Amino acid sequence: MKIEELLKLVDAIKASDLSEFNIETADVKMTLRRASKSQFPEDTTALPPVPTSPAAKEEGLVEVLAPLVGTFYQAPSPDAKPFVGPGSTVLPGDTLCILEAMKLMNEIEAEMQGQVVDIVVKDGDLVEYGQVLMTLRPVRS
Amino acid sequence: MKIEELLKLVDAIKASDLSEFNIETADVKMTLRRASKSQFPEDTTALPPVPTSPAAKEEGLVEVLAPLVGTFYQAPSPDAKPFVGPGSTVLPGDTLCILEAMKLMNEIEAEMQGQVVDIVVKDGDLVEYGQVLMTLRPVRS
Amino acid sequence: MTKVLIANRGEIALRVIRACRELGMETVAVYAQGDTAHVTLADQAYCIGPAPAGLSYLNVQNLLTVALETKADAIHPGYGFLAENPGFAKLCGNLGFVFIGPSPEAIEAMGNKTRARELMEAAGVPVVPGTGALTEAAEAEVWAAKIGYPVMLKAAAGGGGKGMRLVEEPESLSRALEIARSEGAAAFGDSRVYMEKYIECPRHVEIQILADNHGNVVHLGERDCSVQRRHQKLLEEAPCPALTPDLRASMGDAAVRAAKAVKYSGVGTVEFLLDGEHNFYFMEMNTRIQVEHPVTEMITGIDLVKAQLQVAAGEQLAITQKDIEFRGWAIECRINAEDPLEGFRPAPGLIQEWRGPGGPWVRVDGVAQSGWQVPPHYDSMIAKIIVWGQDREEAIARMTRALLETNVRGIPTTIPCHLQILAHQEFLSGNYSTALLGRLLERGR
Amino acid sequence: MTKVLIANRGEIALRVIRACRELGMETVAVYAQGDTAHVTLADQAYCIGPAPAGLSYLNVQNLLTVALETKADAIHPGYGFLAENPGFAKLCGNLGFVFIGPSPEAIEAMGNKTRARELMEAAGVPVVPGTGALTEAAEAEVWAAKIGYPVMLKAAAGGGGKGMRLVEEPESLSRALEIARSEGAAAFGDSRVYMEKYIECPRHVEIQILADNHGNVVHLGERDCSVQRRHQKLLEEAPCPALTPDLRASMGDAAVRAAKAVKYSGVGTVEFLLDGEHNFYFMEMNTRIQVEHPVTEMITGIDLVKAQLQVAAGEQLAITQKDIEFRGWAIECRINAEDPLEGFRPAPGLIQEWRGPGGPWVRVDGVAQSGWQVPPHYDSMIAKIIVWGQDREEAIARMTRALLETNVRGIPTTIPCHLQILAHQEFLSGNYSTALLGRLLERGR
Repeated sequence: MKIEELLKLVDAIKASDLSEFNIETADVKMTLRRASKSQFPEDTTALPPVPTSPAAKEEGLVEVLAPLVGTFYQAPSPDAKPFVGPGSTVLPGDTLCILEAMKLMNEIEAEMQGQVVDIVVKDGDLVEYGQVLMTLRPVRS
Repeated sequence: MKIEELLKLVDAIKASDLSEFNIETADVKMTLRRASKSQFPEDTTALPPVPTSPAAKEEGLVEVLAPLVGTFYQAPSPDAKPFVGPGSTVLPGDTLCILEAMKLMNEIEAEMQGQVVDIVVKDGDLVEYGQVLMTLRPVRS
Repeated sequence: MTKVLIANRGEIALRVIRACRELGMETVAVYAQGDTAHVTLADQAYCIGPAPAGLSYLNVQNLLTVALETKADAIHPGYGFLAENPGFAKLCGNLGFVFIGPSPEAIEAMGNKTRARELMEAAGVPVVPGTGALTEAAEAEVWAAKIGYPVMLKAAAGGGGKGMRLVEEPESLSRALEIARSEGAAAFGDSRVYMEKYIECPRHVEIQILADNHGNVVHLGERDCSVQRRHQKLLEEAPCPALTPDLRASMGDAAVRAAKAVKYSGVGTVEFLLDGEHNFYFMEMNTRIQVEHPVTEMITGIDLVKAQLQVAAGEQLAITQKDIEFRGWAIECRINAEDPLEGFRPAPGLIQEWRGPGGPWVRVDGVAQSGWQVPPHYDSMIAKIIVWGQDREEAIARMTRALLETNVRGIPTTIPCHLQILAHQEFLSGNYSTALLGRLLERGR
Repeated sequence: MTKVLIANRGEIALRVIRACRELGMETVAVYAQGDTAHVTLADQAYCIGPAPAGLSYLNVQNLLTVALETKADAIHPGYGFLAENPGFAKLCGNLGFVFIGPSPEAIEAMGNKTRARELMEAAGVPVVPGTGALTEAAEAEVWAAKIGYPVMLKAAAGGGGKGMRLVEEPESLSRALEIARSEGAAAFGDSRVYMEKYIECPRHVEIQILADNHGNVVHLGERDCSVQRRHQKLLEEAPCPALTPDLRASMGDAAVRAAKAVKYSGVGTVEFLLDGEHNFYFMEMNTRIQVEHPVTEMITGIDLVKAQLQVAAGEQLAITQKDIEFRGWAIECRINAEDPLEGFRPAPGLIQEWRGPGGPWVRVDGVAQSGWQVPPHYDSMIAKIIVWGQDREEAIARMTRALLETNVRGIPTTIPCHLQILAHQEFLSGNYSTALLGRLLERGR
């Protein structure tokens, strides 16, 4: 069974009200069991979705959140090179980016040693409080 | 078994009222199990509770429902003896009770042979359409 | 009058229950199996039959048995169902109940369209030039020639657009007569048909009447109900943008004469057609509370359902015509479970989410709520949204705002269509007729 | 003015968004983490901080960054938070935003209670007999003897009941002065205290002001806010049952003079104490929209928040004093997530079910809905229910009906307390004072 086929199958199960699904073929043996979460109605109240990086699915990654509202800049000036990029290694206190607020440039610093995995927002974006800016893979020092 | 076939199967199970499904062929072994209904929140919208007799828990009992709105009487007149009581045996066409509506006495007749188990409403009660009047234990003739 | 049985369902049942509660009257609700959305606020509720209305809401015996046994002293028929059935009104009276509506005689007089025409003519109320009952094609041809084409054939017992046929030229007349007669027979058990002059692109303007049992009659101004789709009203406003104070006064006077001619009591509506030259013609009188009564309430401040209950209880009107002041502008949108994209096909089903509008001068009359299964057995209206504004512009902006904040998931509704109407240049101009919606829908295709 | 940032939360944020939508203005909402109930109807929404208000709704930098970056051209502060902070109003102006409220100078003048008193006296607005700032007990004793006991000590920078001390006899004066001074210092960073004559069992009657930037000022009549629990208003009505047309006119004139004295613009409220002999005394001016503004809207037909936006945009008032007519009666109940049985302890939590009232002349302003988790960080008001009636009796019956049909599961609310008030003989008589609720709660124990 190909991965596309498996995905289709998962979607179908998801849309159904099946609680469990087992399949065993020559090349695959599969069990799907619905999470017990679905026993309760989900709270769909107005909380907007928290933006998360697709890459954040990797275990143990750390999200760098905006501590204030501001305009995101990757570099100290338009011509300068970015503070960091994917793959950069950073030490605690290294500047990761700038959030400009009311003409003030606020440097956002790394709080740990790590490697930049992904930068989630674009240069010049207005970011809100608590928004994910980038993800780091912590490195043990 | 092809993916299309499996999908069709899931749909079919979904539309059915099966709670579990197992299949084993040369190349596939499959189990489908439906989430039990009680896992989902019940629709509690305004339907008032249907009055049920405590005795109705016995399997195979038949409820006699009010086919019209009226005042329930067990006997043809205050002094007469009741048409039936718990334990009475009735034949199809036997009068079970009277529902008085607009000064008209409507005799409610048994539709089957059986034994009266319980009379759920009280003499003089106003019963609404569809309300349970009494329960019968059917008897094979 | 201390206990009222409400012989209806849905929003109008809720509306009556609310009025009773404010007056300190007890309420008895009745419902068909599974149709209980309106009963929550009633003091008592009884199931009177299975879902089809013919077996429940029209089941007179079950209804009246509940009324008798719960010792109700009055019966409110709402609209539709038994509201304009003179036999039911009479039966209520005979059993000692106050029927909250006019006398059986008034209902009957206005229910028969040809008789109503005659009465109105005698009372000096302008009627559309037309005839009495017609049977022969030849006779019809003579009349049509006299009135002038186009002409309209109408079933004498008709209503709601059934048994109506527009005839544009003499060639079509005899066949149209035949069809109208058989439609009338099929729909109302009455094959009598009459002919009227066809008023092109009229406005549908109706006058609200309030009368007590002591001969006092006032009118509460007009409603414009020209936004119609096949004679089904979709949006109403008060006042009518086309009326001058003088025209309002003369239409109001005519409506009061109409009501007095049948010794009317309670609330009622006299429907007129208004042509481009400000001529108005009596169409019919609805001898009940109307769906669109709230727009009149909003501009007069008078609670029509409370007034209806009070006059039914024998109270004299506390107001005279000069006490009635109109203030601002009101619009009502009927939110129906219908799919405007598929010819307004009724679309009952589960409302997964209902979030109604709120805030200033927004009123919601309805039973719609999250988790409610709209039953397929009755009309498709699930709520009415009514707004008030200081002027027409404010009312339109407010209604637009209210509709945009209304969130319905699970079933399609008429809201997108209402938004289109509210943004339509012709509607905005105020200069529109019953042709508006047809044209708007045509264009949308 | 085409884009407004709303620097507030909850029902008032929603109220402002609705007004903007009706005027065709875009809206930018801001919210604290987890507090998003008011953002749904906004065009844009930004999180400006964690839940505590000091870090979010009072975070001026984050607020203004959002305003700058979203290119808003005006900022509406709502009530509370930054609404009466002259520094914030000034900063908005300096950054080129229209601050939707009066000038920083007007806010400042009215914010300092002793300064406001002086201004009002100079403008011929009656004030409670009293003093300037006091520091020495001896000085206070001389004044108290002159004014006559009982007297009230009040923090000059005070509000909301903090820093207030009633002194009934000379013996208690010096200690009370000490306490009031330290409370004032702790709560407002200002230990100045002044003394006023204590008006026993007054009514709290306030006049609504509307002024444009061109010197035009009108008043929109009064609200009676005497139903208070420890200076927290719980129910308001308009008009005030105790006012005659003459008294209304003179209080209205005084309020207009008060507004003109500080070159007021926008909406504002002049609060008066009214004693049993119809003497009225200036208490303070609230330089913002008030929670209870809807009752004035309901009896005048004027949308105060729209008017506020329009005058802030520089428009001239389209109405003069004689255009303002009062019609009927309005009542507002503040539905708080509080437990009246436990001393009105705030009771935030999950609203399992919210079913608000509906039907004629019932307005709901609020964010309460099923599934909403009332946050513990802010004030406990979850909705306001406002009704209108032709007279006070109808309004009371309607409010009772509306409250009885409101269904809240999951948290306790003030509804049972409101129902008690509405059924209370003293309230029904109309002849009540700020002492009503205290007595009612006392009795309930």
